[in-house]
Amino acid sequence: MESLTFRHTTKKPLPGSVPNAITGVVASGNLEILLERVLPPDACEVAIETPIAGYGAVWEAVVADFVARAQPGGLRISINDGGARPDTVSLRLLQGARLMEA
Amino acid sequence: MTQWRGEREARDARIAAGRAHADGKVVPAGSVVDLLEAVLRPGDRVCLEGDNQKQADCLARGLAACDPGKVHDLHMVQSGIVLPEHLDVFETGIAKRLDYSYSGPQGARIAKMLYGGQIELGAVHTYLELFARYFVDLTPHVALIAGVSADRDGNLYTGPNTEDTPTVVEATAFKNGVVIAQVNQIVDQVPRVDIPGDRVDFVVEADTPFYVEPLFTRDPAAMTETQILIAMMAIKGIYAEYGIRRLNHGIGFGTAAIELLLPTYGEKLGLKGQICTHWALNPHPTLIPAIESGWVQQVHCFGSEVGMDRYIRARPDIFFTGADGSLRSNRAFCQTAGLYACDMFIGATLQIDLMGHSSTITQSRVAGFGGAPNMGSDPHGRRHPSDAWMKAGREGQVVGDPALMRGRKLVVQLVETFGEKLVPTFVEKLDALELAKKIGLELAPVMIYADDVTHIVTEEGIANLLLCRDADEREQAIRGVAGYTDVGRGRDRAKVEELRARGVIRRPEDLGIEPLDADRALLAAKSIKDLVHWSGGLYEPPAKFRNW
Amino acid sequence: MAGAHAASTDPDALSWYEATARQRVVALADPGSFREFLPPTERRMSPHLPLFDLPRAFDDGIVVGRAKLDGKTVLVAAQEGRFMGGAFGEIHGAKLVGLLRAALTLKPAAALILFDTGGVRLQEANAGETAIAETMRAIVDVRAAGIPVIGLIGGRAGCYGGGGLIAGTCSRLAVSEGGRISVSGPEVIETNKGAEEFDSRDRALVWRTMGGKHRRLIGGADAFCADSVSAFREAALDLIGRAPAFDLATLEAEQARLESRLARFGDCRDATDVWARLGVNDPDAVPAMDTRAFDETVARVREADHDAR
Amino acid sequence: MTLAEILAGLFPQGHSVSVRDGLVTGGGAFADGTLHVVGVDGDTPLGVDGALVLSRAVLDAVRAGDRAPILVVVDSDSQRMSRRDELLGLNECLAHLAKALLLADRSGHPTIGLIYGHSAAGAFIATALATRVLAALPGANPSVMDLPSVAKVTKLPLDKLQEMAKSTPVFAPGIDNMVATGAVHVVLDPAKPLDGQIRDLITNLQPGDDRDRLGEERGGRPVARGISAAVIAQAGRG
Repeated sequence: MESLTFRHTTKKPLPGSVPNAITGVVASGNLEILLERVLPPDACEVAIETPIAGYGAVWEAVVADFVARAQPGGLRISINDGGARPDTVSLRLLQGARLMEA
Repeated sequence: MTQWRGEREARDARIAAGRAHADGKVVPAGSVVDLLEAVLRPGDRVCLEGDNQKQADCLARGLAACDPGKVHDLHMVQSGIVLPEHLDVFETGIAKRLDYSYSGPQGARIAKMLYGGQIELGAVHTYLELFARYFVDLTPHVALIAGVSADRDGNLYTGPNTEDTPTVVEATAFKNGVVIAQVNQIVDQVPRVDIPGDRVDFVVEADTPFYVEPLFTRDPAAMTETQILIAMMAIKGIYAEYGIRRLNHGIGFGTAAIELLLPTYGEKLGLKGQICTHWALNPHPTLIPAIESGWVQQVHCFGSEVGMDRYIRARPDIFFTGADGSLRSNRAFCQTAGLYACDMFIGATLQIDLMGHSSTITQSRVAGFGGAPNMGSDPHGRRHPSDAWMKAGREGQVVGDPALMRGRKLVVQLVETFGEKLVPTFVEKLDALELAKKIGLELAPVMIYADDVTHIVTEEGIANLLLCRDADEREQAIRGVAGYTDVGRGRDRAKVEELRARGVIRRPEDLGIEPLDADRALLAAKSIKDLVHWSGGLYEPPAKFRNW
Repeated sequence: MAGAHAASTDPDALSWYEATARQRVVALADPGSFREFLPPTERRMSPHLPLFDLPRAFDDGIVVGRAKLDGKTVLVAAQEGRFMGGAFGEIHGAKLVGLLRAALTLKPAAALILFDTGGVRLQEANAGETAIAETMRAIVDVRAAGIPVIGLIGGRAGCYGGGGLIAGTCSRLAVSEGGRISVSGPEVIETNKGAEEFDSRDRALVWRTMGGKHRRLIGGADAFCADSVSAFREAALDLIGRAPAFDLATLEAEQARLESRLARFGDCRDATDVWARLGVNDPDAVPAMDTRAFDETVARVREADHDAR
Repeated sequence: MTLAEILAGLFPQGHSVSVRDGLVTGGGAFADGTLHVVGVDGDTPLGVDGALVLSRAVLDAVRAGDRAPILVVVDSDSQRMSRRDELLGLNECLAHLAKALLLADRSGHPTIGLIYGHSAAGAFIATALATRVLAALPGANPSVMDLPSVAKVTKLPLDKLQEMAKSTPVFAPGIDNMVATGAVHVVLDPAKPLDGQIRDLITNLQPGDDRDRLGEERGGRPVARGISAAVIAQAGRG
């Protein structure tokens, strides 16, 4: 297992007041994402546990694009990865952010 | 003194030798080996029928069981290397030289044998090329074919899976060759005559019905949100944009998703009747909901598909059927239809390079071509216009006299940026080049050349290569939809944004598509069982696709 | 903490087979009523999977909690069949055991188990196996206290191995066509006894032998549902209202029921032979029947309904 | 220890226990009353037919109402793996046997499991693991799956698994690991008289299911008890 953590500063907090949400399932080619509104409103942290080593640069790029797009300020995001492809990761992150905005 | 009848006399001698093992034309399954050893001569060109669907498997087993002392050094000229026996004959020396087209399941073994020098390879062809060469320089001495039933005169019913048989028989029977057919049963009267009896010399009653691979069945249960997103983009950004009415689909999940989105997403976009009305396509089970919803006017088929026979019989307005009611497929005609009469081919591939060349070859597998390059190429012999064809032509034409402009066929690659096990689809260099070097192929096995490709669709967006004005733009357009692959992350962001502004690259949001709307709820059928329901119980899926 | 989309939580539209465990629970319960115990934010993850270099899940593949069903309090457990095949690991099993033991003091209207499991998680096999035994004991205690334990089976992993035994311990079972209940899985039988004994790739055979329709026809399940959350909800409500007691009379009746089954069908090779003997007119037509046609068929089969469980 | 030796040790005055097709039923005079015996001998797989024979015997004992202890002796294979067994509802039959034993326990019959050979999977759950207290004799070998099969399923090399098995009782086969998880309460001493040891087990029978407590104490199931307790605690709130 490889652990990765990325910290970002956001321009604004994620709207909404849902305290936490989870989406996805840990399965082959899939992942689960737990989102918790526990950080300062301009901070976002994404921590990943993945069984597939060596994709740090890809994760970094996926997370950076997500943060730029969703501005998920205030969120600690924890990922249990089952070997998901980047497009699935992006999709789940956006789904998670939408749940938190509800 | 010139000999003008040598071939004919040789043919008569082969048939006379074969008759010893036959009752009239009929040969019992147990005598297949005797028959083949009597008819075949060392060095013969032999077509052992088999493609990506049906297989003359009983005759294949018979050929593999022949004595290599009697039958050897054959030159196999056949569509498919699919069964183990197709390669066994090269290990025993029964066969020596090979010209073929498709080798799906045997791709790894054939690569090994080519590398090991056990096979003398002529060339890997597309279906149409190989069929063409049957009539020019690869005419079979003996054809071993498969049908459903025959009468004692040799009249043959090939049934829904007619496929290559008429072409193979035409080339063999009319040029002094011998035609041997395996059939599932001998009957007093065949349901319809697909091959007249005077073209068939021997009929073998096979021990088991010939094998057919359900290659075109895609289980909707396995479709992902990403595939649905890509399908949405293709429908809105290409089908609707160009008004594609005549088309061919590949066999991947992406195109199957498109088929399942027509009655839902396509309906919502008001596209019924505007797109997808005429098809050159196998009877895909995933097309059933679109057919039942009135989207489809006509489908001509290369072959059939396991379990679709009853459904097709009940829909003669849609499919080509015989007087008996069952499907009449024909690979050569349908390939021609796909090449000349369709405005678009859309399908998946395993690798795409920076220019847009694509290949389904990996370093250890030679999968062959089948018909994809016929579908996925712009036919320069086309002379009839259509709106879609002309629009693509206008987009691609930069210089020259507009009065001399011709149209372009749309050739669309529909891929996810990563394949199974996080293998990137976009690469700097195709594995096919490496493989060609390794096994000494003169021509690299490229499935679709870059100059034929007009669009690439991924979950990141659509790249319209027709609008690219130079090699650099083309490369950046491809990198721009290559997502998080190395190729994608190596893009020039500024250039990609410029291409996007010009509509060369269109993101989901540029098309008015919200990625989070890509939900399985959009699929007209979510399971094989749903397809059965759509068909009114007429579709009978094979056991391996059932979960009831 | 629901699924992602409004459309996906509509109980009429949501396919049980396709839904996640969490989606099933949320859509099954009265809107907004589900309260999870040991939710993902507590990160109660397997201490053993890292040894095998395998990814963990925040809930170890089972969602447990309390909910309302038609206004009545119920306890619910839902296995996630896509995480490690829904298999019983140490935490996974302990959550279910804890939930059932809680029922003894909480006295809910019922305990619901949404099965979706291949059986024991091999990486934690001894813990999983023991948890299954503890679960069965706990179910018996809950039933004996007069609280129905209802099993709902229609997930993609089916209900295999020890899961099948737990299901057999419940008061009532509802199953959909996609659901399978069995001890040995098709691949396990094939691996041990050969493809002649069981061809695991013949999926029609798998479903005929282990699938929801066969189980319903022979009385192995008490309700047959369409593949939607609302159908399972309706079935659960119905079954809660007619759960058998757990006592000697019930088990004597079950003994008689199962003995008579072996006597009547013990020489049958295929499920269609069993169905024919049950009086089904056209056994070959059963797999293709829709829910309504199948319900009509079941209504004519005497063995399908009983209190002997 | 063989079944015959076990029976001889339990019933010095003789017994009516018989073994047919690997299925053990019967009883004998024990302490001041009777001891019922059911079980599986000879590494026999347990199928639908056998499960119902054993459950019949257990229910007969319950109906008799004598509250006599029931000893479940086990040297079995796993559940019988066959198309017929699954067709006929093996899950119902095995669950029924387990329920019969659990009913007996609730009805005042002390239930004691005694594993003296092999057992696995469904057969183990339906017999030995359905008793109140499970004892083992040295050499007993319960397992969920043997290591070569585990290697096949987990795609891990066998030698790595064997190494891991030494430090990780939670997945490895064998009696020591089942003791560590709390599934087996006690390993008996073959050198001492068996009847006395069984009588002690009956006398000291604890109420409830204490297997997760044992698993925590012995380190084979480090977290199960805490987890189930936490669920109960949260369920009790509001």
